[in-house]
Amino acid sequence: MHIPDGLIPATVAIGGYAVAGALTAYSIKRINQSDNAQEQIPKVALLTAAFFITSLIHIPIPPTSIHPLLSGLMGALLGWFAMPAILIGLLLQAMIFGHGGITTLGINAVILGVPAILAHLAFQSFSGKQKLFSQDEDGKKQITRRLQIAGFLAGAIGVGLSVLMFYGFIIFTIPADIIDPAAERRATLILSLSHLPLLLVEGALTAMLVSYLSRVKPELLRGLSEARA
Amino acid sequence: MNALEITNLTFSYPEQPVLDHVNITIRPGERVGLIGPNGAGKTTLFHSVCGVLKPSDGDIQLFGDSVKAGKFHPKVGLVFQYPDDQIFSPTVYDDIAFGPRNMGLTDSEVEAHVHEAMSLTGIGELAERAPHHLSGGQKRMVAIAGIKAMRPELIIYDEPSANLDMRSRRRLINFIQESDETVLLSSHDLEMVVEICDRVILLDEGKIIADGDTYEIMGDKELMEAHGLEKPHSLVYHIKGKHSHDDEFVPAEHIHGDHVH
Amino acid sequence: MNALEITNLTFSYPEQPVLDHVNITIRPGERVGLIGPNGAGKTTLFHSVCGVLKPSDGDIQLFGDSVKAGKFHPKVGLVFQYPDDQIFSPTVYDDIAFGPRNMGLTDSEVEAHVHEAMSLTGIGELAERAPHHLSGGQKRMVAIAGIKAMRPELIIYDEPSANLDMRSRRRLINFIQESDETVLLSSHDLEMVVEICDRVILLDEGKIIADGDTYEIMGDKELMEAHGLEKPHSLVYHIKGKHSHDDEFVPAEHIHGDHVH
Amino acid sequence: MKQELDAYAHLDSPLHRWENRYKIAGLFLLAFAFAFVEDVRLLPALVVITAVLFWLSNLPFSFLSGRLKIPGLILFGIVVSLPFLSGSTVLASLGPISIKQEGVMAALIIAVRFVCIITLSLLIFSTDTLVNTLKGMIGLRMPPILADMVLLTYRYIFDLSASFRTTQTAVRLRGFQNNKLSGGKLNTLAALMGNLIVRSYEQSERVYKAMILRGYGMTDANPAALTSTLTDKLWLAAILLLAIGLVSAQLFLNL
Ligand SMILES: Nc1ncnc2c1ncn2[C@@H]1O[C@H](COP(=O)(O)OP(=O)(O)OP(=O)(O)O)[C@@H](O)[C@H]1O
Ligand SMILES: Nc1ncnc2c1ncn2[C@@H]1O[C@H](COP(=O)(O)OP(=O)(O)OP(=O)(O)O)[C@@H](O)[C@H]1O
Ligand SMILES: [Mg+2]
Ligand SMILES: [Mg+2]
Repeated sequence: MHIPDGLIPATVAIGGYAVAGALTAYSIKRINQSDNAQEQIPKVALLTAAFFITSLIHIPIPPTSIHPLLSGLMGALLGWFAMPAILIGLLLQAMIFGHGGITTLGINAVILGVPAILAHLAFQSFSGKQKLFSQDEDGKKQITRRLQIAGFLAGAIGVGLSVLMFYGFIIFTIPADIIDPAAERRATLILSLSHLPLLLVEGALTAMLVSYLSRVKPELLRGLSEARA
Repeated sequence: MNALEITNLTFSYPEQPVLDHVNITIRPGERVGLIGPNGAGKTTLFHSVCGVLKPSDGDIQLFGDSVKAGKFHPKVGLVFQYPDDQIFSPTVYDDIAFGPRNMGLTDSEVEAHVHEAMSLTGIGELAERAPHHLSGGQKRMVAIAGIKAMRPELIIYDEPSANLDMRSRRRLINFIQESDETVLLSSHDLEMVVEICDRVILLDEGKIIADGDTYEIMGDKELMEAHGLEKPHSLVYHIKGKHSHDDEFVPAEHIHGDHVH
Repeated sequence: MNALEITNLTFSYPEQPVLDHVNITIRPGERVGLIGPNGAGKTTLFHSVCGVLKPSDGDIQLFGDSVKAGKFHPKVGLVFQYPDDQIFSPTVYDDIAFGPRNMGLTDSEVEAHVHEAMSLTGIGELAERAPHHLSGGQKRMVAIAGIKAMRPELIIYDEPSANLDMRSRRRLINFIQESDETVLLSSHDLEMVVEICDRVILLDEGKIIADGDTYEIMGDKELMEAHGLEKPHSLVYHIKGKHSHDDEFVPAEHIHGDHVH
Repeated sequence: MKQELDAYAHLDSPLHRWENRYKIAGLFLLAFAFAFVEDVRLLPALVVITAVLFWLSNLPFSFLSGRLKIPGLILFGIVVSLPFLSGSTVLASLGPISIKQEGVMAALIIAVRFVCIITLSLLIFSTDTLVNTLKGMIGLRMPPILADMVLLTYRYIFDLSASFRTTQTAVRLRGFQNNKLSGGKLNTLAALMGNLIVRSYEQSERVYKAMILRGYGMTDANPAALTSTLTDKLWLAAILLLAIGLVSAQLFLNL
């Protein structure tokens, strides 16, 4: 789900850098405002590395297999930190795999980052986070259910919006004198709809991951950018 | 029928050869220690035996069946060096049940396997805990239980005593000594090897240097030091010439007998 | 002036008390071993001494200066149990230079510190390597070099021989024996403690159980076993009554002397 | 993730000798100038500039062609469909399907831009070690938080990758087969991923302790200085001239 170099007009690529830069600058400003900014640096860094590695896992959907996008999960766990994390992830991907993506790094960061931040907001409002750590058994079950729903939403929103933006950018920037707008919209819609299974799988995966983390390391779900002393 | 029969096993990474025409035969019920310096090829050998790595050459027979890389061989279980690499489920019970479930057993069989493994390893009361919060010694036993629950006939332990305190190490040694399966074990903790294994194989740079009686091999100071190892203190000879024993080969353990078993 | 003076150190996690009125005094140049089972509080004690954890009560003096939690105390260096946690820079050189750079030294001073630390630890040729390409033994030495480069006067080693093979362990023991700083060291590898330390402190459940001569404490089988430890094989007494030594306290090491030093 | 990283970092060439900050800035801007080209008549210039730079770098051609394969396939799908989808001038037709001139042109432009930009990014990333390249980027005024994060992430990616592989092996040895998706299997994959995430988080706490014990953020650190020569600057000037030339030519052709 990466826009390759050379495909989109330079102006769009530059616009992508501008938006990604602004969002990252805003994230860093928020991070700097928190009391424990410095402490978060290694956390975000190592989590970014973990997301990078885990996103390489194969999920078999015969006849092929897919990689999870994890933008929703990153949003849920990292909050506003997701933006710099995604930027770093994409940069290291370009460096380590050498498949290019330097002029489109900005736009790709927007395609993953904006949905991640929206997923973060959705996750926050649906998980009812304040009660996350209450102890009684009955309440726990309910909370787990809510968490799973919130996780599903985060994952699905992450993939869904990323897919829409991805095809949107590609099709709406096809060089001039082209197919009529209606065809464009239709193509975008069809291509996006064909990704519905991915959205369901990523949603389910994120729900399972969130529920795993709530059992094993609940503090991870508190959201890093909120962790102000 | 042999428990394990390795013939001419050879393995190379693109950059370097690791195992070089290794031949090992282990009879059922034996407890064999595999010793050698870092990078000797111990873990590579284990992974080949379990079918994780595909050897460049050679043949491996496990209780009469040929080991094929990439296939699942429930007859052999590998306990990894770091329990964290092996334990991943959110509860201890789930983790131990993971193998049996994959073997296609019924629910009640799974439960029977898990309970047996938990009671053997003495971790019954941990069933509902998150493995993540256990101590190093408990994690080690959970990892072993996860393997035991598949009821393998050969268990391979890769550095089982790493990072354990004395108490957990002692429990582990007793546990392995009392277990029924054939055991193949690698360790830099040579005192543990002395206690568990009657047979030792010394591997260095992918070649078998020695294979035989534990006391004989580990008591051979020159041999050990030539391969970056040290003779265990428990095998330090009785002082020569000063007492009656003179040149006799008597490991300290046999003379003194005042340490714990 | 003492190297370290811990008075009534007490530390609790919300769920449980960890250290309970601990008093320790260490003179400059001493090499002290801290032993005790898993969870005794050794790492917690070390982290308090370095100022990473804030004690609930008590006072810690480091070469006459009071240790404040959250402050940088370059006079003490802590070598972590897992080198991977400590070598966090992408190259060996950068990692060793990390401390000196934070001490506000000039470029040439930084370079001098780094080169000295690298040559002391014998890792000169690794400077440009990435940490994940190092062996366990090399990682350990790089971690130590990162501390040495800050030229601390007290170095604390938390389980330094964990996961090392014999050769690397031997190199480490020689290295610590020859170093000038005051040393405080925890280990489950009691043979290493015997070789390095002349004084041992036994900690269990956050309390100091014994503090004194290494041979005396570690040779006390009952004391050791009461706290989940075992008397090291090298200190196993010469057999009683059978020879002339009878009740004399003679560690095997002293009698036999045929093992490597 | 078993890649031969830094394999060609130690060759010698003008590009290897070029100081990273200047090299990154120069080639990055040139890549954008490439992306700006929309006229077929400028494509030969792109190809020549790229070919000369690549030739100067001493990197083997097989390295480039290997790196072009995977993204090339993805792009191929898009490019192949363009001649059929877009445009109105029909070049050739076969029944209901027709190839249109505008589409062919668009496909050609995209493909050439793509190959040239990927080659430039290879020149940026493979003519020095990745660590030095990262340091060069940081030297271009990357915000300190981002700089620290990117170095730490890079440091631990390889360790975590190895742990993840080991865990996957352990799971396979207990009979898990990652085929045919089911709820249970997805749950296992989630647990595997969660395990790595939790481990990385806990390690990050230990890493942070180790960092502050060595003075992280406590004093005004003295970062390692980067130095540059006149040659570095001349190279930058030359590349910038090329970039400006291309952009101006495109603007001129637009008129
Ligand atoms: N994935 C790999 N790629 C390339 N070389 C490898 C890989 N894994 C191991 N090696 C090399 O193979 C050799 C044998 O490694 P192995 O892990 O089998 O040794 P070992 O005897 O288990 O050592 P240790 O005591 O450290 O566990 C080493 O030289 C190692 O560097
Ligand atoms: N972050 C933490 N939160 C709560 N309890 C903790 C934490 N860290 C350690 N403990 C507890 O504090 C006690 C002392 O731990 P510590 O790590 O100091 O022991 P140790 O002597 O170093 O053990 P080991 O030999 O295993 O390294 C243990 O019971 C441990 O469970
Ligand atoms: Mg090994
Ligand atoms: Mg400890």
